[in-house]
Amino acid sequence: MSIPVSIRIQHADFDLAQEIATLTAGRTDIGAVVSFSGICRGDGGLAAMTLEHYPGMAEAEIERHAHEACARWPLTGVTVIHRVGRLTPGDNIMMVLAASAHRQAAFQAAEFLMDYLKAHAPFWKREENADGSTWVAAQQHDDAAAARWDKT
Amino acid sequence: MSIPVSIRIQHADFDLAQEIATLTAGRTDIGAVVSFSGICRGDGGLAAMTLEHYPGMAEAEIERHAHEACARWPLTGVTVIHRVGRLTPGDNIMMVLAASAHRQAAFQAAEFLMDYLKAHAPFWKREENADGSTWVAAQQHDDAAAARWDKT
Amino acid sequence: MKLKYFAWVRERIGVAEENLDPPDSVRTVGELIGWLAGRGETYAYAFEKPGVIRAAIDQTHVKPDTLIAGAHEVALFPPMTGG
Amino acid sequence: MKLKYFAWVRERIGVAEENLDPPDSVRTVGELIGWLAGRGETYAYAFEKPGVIRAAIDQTHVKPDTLIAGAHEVALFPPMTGG
Repeated sequence: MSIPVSIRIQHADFDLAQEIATLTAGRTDIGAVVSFSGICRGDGGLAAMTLEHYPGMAEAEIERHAHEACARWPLTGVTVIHRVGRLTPGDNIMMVLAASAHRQAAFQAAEFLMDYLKAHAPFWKREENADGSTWVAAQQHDDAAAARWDKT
Repeated sequence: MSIPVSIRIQHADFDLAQEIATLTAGRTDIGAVVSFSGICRGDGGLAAMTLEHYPGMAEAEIERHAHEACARWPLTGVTVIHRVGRLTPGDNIMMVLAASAHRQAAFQAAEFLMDYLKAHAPFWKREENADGSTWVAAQQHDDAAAARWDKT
Repeated sequence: MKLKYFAWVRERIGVAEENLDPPDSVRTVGELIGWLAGRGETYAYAFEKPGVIRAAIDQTHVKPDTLIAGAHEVALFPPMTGG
Repeated sequence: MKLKYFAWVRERIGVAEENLDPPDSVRTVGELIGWLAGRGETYAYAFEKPGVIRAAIDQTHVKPDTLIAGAHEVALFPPMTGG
């Protein structure tokens, strides 16, 4: 049986509860659902951020990693939604859901997907504040976090 | 500023989306919310499970661990809801929410609280199937998972 | 001293709580379990494997060698299976 | 060959994509970046630190020493900051 994997990149907001309901509807083999929601912070006078992505590649890359997560852990479903466009503090940026019979698999898969998304998915953030706008610099610790999943 | 910690033990179901909304309302310092939902599985012909707890001690123990999580990681809020009573496959059993500026803190705190709840919170599950009902045996791997957070 | 029982310990003994005054020779949680096991068939069944029984004194987890002196409420129960 | 630029690489060059045919002497992604940097002031600015530029060939991440022969679409962009 194939594992439901849903990847969406969209301007619109998402409804986490609806996504969990969709992933679990009619199933009694799911014991654990882990969600991660990334939210736009207002630190340092941030007025807004604009998210750009590489259409086509972004979807394909996330989907490839979602399937890799399904191969690594006994998952029953994965959903990733990443917003693009202009967002203001408090807005949802993205979400990852991982469902499994067991909690460890769901936690590990959600963390794996988040570490991957931060370091390797083709998205770029530009932040606006009172001084103008600047592109967010990549964080070295994000590369390190992603590298811990590399198979040796 | 004290960190919002909400612990509830209840018969009624909960609304994860509402809990996230409560934890994040009016704040722009939260960048990451991790949720864990534990759901009743129907494996092995399970018809229902009944959850018993130690009133008073259960709330106090979970709250103590929630505050320990707040001391260990830079959290902006923690919510734990654990249901008791009779549940059937597909029903929510419990949820943990951890909110932080950063994803690693939110993931770590949610896993810490789950490992603690599995091994040390005073709850007991009895499962019903066609052959009658049996108390769930504790899992040694849950003790091991909880022990990884012990400070040495 | 109030004693509380949970899960199959409660089911085997047949009551959820009771007030008992163990003799002075019963000083630790482990000795309390041994003394209770001698109180009759239902107690013997509940505590047939004393090593698996977990305990709390006044709602805090304790080990078998913890002294019970001064305890208001001692709870005895199987390993926990919440979450 | 279609070239695509994202984020500040796109902003500095001033276009999101263009079709260019580098000479045969340009064989790798790294050499392509070097060749582009010589095409004018905006390109020189975009590629002033070639070591930070990331690349994809036909929507798959590649390293600077990857050969570009046969590529339909080469994308050049800063380190990613999604999630």
